[in-house]
Amino acid sequence: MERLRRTMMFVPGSNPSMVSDAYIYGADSLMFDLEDAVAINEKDSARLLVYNAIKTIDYGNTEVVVRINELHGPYGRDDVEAMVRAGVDVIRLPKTERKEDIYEVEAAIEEVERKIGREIGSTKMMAAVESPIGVINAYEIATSSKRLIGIALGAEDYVTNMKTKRYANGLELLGARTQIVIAARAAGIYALDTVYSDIDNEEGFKNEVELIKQLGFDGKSVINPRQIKPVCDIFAPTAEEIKKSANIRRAAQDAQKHGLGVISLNGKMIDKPIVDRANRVLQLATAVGLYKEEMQNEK
Amino acid sequence: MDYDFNGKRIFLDDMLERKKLEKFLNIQGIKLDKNLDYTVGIYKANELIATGSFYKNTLRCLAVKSEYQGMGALNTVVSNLMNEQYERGFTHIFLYTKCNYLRLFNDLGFYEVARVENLLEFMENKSNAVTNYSLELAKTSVKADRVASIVINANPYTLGHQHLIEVASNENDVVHVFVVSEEASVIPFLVRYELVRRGTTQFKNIILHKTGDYIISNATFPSYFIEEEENVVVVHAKLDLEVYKKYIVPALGITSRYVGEEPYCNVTKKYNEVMKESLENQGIKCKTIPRLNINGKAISASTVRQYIREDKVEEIKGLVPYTTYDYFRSKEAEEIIKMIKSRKSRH
Amino acid sequence: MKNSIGREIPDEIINGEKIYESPFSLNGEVIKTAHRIKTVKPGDEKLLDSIEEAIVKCGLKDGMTISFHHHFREGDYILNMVVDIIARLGIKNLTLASSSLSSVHKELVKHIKSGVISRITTSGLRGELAEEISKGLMEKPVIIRSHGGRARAIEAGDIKIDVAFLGASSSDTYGNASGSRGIANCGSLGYAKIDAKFADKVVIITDFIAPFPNVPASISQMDVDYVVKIDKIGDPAGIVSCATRYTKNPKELLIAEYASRVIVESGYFKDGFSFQTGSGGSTLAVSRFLKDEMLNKGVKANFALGGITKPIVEMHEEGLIKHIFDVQGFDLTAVKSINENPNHHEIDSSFYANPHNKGCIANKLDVVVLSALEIDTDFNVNVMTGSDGVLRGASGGHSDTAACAKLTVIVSPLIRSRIPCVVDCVNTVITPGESIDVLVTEIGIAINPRRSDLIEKLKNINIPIYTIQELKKKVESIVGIPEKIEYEDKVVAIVEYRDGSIIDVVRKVK
Amino acid sequence: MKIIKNSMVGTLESSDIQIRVEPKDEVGIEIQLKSSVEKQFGKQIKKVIKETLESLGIDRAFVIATDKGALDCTIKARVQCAAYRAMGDAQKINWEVID
Repeated sequence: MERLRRTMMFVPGSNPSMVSDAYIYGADSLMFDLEDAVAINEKDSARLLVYNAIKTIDYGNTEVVVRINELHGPYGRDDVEAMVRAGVDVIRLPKTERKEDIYEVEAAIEEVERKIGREIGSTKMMAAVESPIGVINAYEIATSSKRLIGIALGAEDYVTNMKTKRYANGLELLGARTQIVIAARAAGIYALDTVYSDIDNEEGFKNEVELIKQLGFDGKSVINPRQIKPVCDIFAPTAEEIKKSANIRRAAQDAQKHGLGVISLNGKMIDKPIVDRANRVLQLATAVGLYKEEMQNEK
Repeated sequence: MDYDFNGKRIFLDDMLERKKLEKFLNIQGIKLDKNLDYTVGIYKANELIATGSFYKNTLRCLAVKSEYQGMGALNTVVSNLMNEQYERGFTHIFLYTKCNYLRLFNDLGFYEVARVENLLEFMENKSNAVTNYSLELAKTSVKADRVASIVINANPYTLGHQHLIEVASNENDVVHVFVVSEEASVIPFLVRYELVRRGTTQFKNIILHKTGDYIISNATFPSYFIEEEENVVVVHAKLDLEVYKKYIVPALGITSRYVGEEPYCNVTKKYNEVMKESLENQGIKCKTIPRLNINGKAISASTVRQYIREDKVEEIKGLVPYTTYDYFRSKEAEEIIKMIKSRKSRH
Repeated sequence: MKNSIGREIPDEIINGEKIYESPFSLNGEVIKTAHRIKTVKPGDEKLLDSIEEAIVKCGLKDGMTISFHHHFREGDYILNMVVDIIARLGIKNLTLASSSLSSVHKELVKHIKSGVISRITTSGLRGELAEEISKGLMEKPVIIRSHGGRARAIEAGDIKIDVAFLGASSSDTYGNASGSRGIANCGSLGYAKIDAKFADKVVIITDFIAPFPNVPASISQMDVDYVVKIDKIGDPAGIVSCATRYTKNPKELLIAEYASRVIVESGYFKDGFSFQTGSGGSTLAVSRFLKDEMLNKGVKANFALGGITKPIVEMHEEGLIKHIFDVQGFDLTAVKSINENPNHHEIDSSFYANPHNKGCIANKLDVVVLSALEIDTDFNVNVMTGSDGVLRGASGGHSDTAACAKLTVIVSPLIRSRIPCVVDCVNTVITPGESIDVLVTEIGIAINPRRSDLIEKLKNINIPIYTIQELKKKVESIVGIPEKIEYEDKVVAIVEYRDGSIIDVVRKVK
Repeated sequence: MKIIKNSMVGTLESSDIQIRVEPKDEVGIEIQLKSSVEKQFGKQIKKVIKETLESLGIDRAFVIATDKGALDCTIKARVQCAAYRAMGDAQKINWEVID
């Protein structure tokens, strides 16, 4: 089954308490930040902290992502070296503008993978687009590497570049968000939305999550554990959807069991995208405890 | 740190911020110090919940809003300040706090040096550092009945200083002379120290020291180096003398301290007043030696600097020992003379 | 000798007393004691000029027992003040039977050293006093009693109070005293009421004299010998403890949310249920989550019990809780409510949790949520000593409510900084594991295997379920295995179970 | 590998450890530890500090550690970083050694 990426929680890489605890809140992915959240004079200590944590702490099924500093600065190469050695799942590039940015980091990753004998290609990547040119190039970026699992919007820099700011209704981001979702869907990778920093504004946060779900995003970046539950709740399917999807799955299993080439339900033919969609709905439902396979079958 | 806390530097030249901080501290019963190099605030959303500052290598004005105490905000403040201290090259760090917070700061790796009862707790970030200093000092100790001590800045060394040392030397078996090593004077410590050394070779019973961190330093007596209100000067003086009585006196077996009469500088005058009371309470004699007069005028280092500033190096001849005079005539003094000319501070 | 849960109790400590067997093994017939009083005639005056005069008039002598309550918590001025005066009067060798003691009472250290106080019984010990006692300050061990256990001991005569010095927020000159209507208000005087009923002499100390009659009164004139007015009974800021702030700590919230889900799924969550939640970060937050669930599912509670906090009052005022039984109010909202809401009832500690009366209210409790410093693989809970073995907690109503409630939920983080909270063997047992049903931590829950019914009910809950051994292994894999705390033989405190039997002892830390 | 100057890494916040490393003339690693969990983990913390320094080839150092319940991996990270800082700016981290 494919991984859920409803929530990616940003965790400052310089804070040991958060780095070691963050997995308990049920985020689908954790993103340890070596970039913006870390002061210049703590770049070295944060890198070592995250390195040792990833090597030691059992993060279970949670996906571990690290946002590195840009490769051409004084810290990026060390970040790549340390994180690949530590065995990180995904390296996230900040401020990606064109496919060459991906190529360079990919080469740096591969060099370390070779050096330490880690399977080439096992370190995944994701790209954060934070500028107008990045948005324009979203598709080229999304298709630049097999390692890419997703593409994300970083809105703070983007709105500054666009000579605007963030508004409650999110209109200023509509173009970028649409472009990114389309690029991700075309490339067959995940689309992740930007953070919402006013953690005490639950209403505003929920509205934004509703919006990005409607646009087709897979998930949202969060900066506080308190934001995780609202996202999961909003992404959770309705009882109606779950029931329908469960029946589609049953029909599909039934067809397989009896060696039927065509799946049908209530007289309608069911093709693969519909089965995929049903599986995804059930996966989302399972994750929030709304669905358990044996439970459904018992009834 | 909590997910909801964040630390931000506060710039005190922003008067609005300064007022806010002053108010915050006053509620906790703390006065905002006049001289601070750096201040940090810990905020929860936009609410200030904790703060701390430092001047040179001393942390001060540390406070946590009462309803947030015991939640680790102070740890964040002290961590932030220590980080900034290391960035600025200070690794031996001191702090001032209220007496009842000893244990709190103990848990943060600070240890008591001395206290001014009910007023001030003085701590440092290394256990036993002051004791080790005192043990080192004790190695220079000479057993005798009459052991005098003198602390001078010697900026530069004059006949007045020499007179003071001479009187002490005549009246005692041993005299420990401490030259202030804090670099807050226009003449660098090494030069001041060297001039004292050259000008005291005639006295056979004196031992020269530098004052270091524990005597008249930025940490123990900051008001000597910066302008402060009188009540603050008194507290600082008391602190300096507490440290002196607790660690210097026993290490060297000191029985008396000599000071020159102070006609000009109010801070020194106040210090001497406090000293008399503080030391004599503990049975240490405190002798004030009248200033040496030349042509009806008391000799002072500032007069000497004034002459130098006015390019009248010849005029200092009658005010300083020949060793000091020779130095200022020599080539090696050129740099320093330039510096004296360019500065018009108290020291 | 070892008691039924395997705790070694030295013979000289047992000394004829009973050792713990099971929660209700000593429930049978008991005899209550009465007290000796001096009657008051018409025209007699009770208002005295000073505490000193009250001490003298009460005839306090060497070897007697004095008592105080802890409703003023960290803001209490009275205990230190009274003991200082007693010391000045040269009275020695007293037993201090306070309902609890906190950090503010560190002044007692000097009075113990000088022999003014030679014995202590209390629910809690914190701060410097606790540390000194742990280091062996006292010759006689302190006796730790639960709130219900203290009420039992007083009624049974195990604690015979000669003089009770009871602070009150307001009182009239004839001794009708209250925790409200004064300057420093604490609300319920639940723990003081029992002292007033059973002490030979009762002195009310207040800083606010109300006009006669000061009613409704927590303590009645018929139980009061003297009234003393002083300048200040306490610091209002310290009285309203900050432990009741609503937490935003995500870990505490997560634990609270899990706990409320456990309660909802347990089968006890239905219309007319009753519950108690404490005042700590997670336990307090449970109330909030429960409230949402009650609103969602249209469930209302019959009563809430215990130390009362703002969320409970709010639920009461919104009609979600019918009655509040309040033995102790933790915040200003609770203090205000007890005066204004007719169904917010002030109760004493015997009504609250005494196992040896004809039925305490805790007996009617469905659900209680409690915290823990440590819990072991037998589910025994420690709320008294830190993981370093030093006294720093309170027995409180922990073992009382845990024994009585149909569902006892312990909320605790798995780790506090590096200290594991799930361990092989707790340093001190306050509540035996057989009273505990579910442990809720931030990574999942563990259900006591004795409760197979709950295991069945909770099997579909969307929270990871572990055995408690698994949780212990998990925590060890994160923090490592802590060194065992080394103790000396000397016993510094005896932990009495609510029925008077000895459940554990606290030894001097090496 | 030689410690040539004073350095500090880490904070006094919960679950962290502040490590200060200073040069020392005589052979040996001297550790001054203050920990909120000293009784339970004091020996272990010192062991991790010592082993981490030794694995970097450092045989003389004075370490002042103020611990607030840090996990071993945090202690290791802080010590590694403090050691590299104390060896001077030019000292680039050798990941082979750390790994």
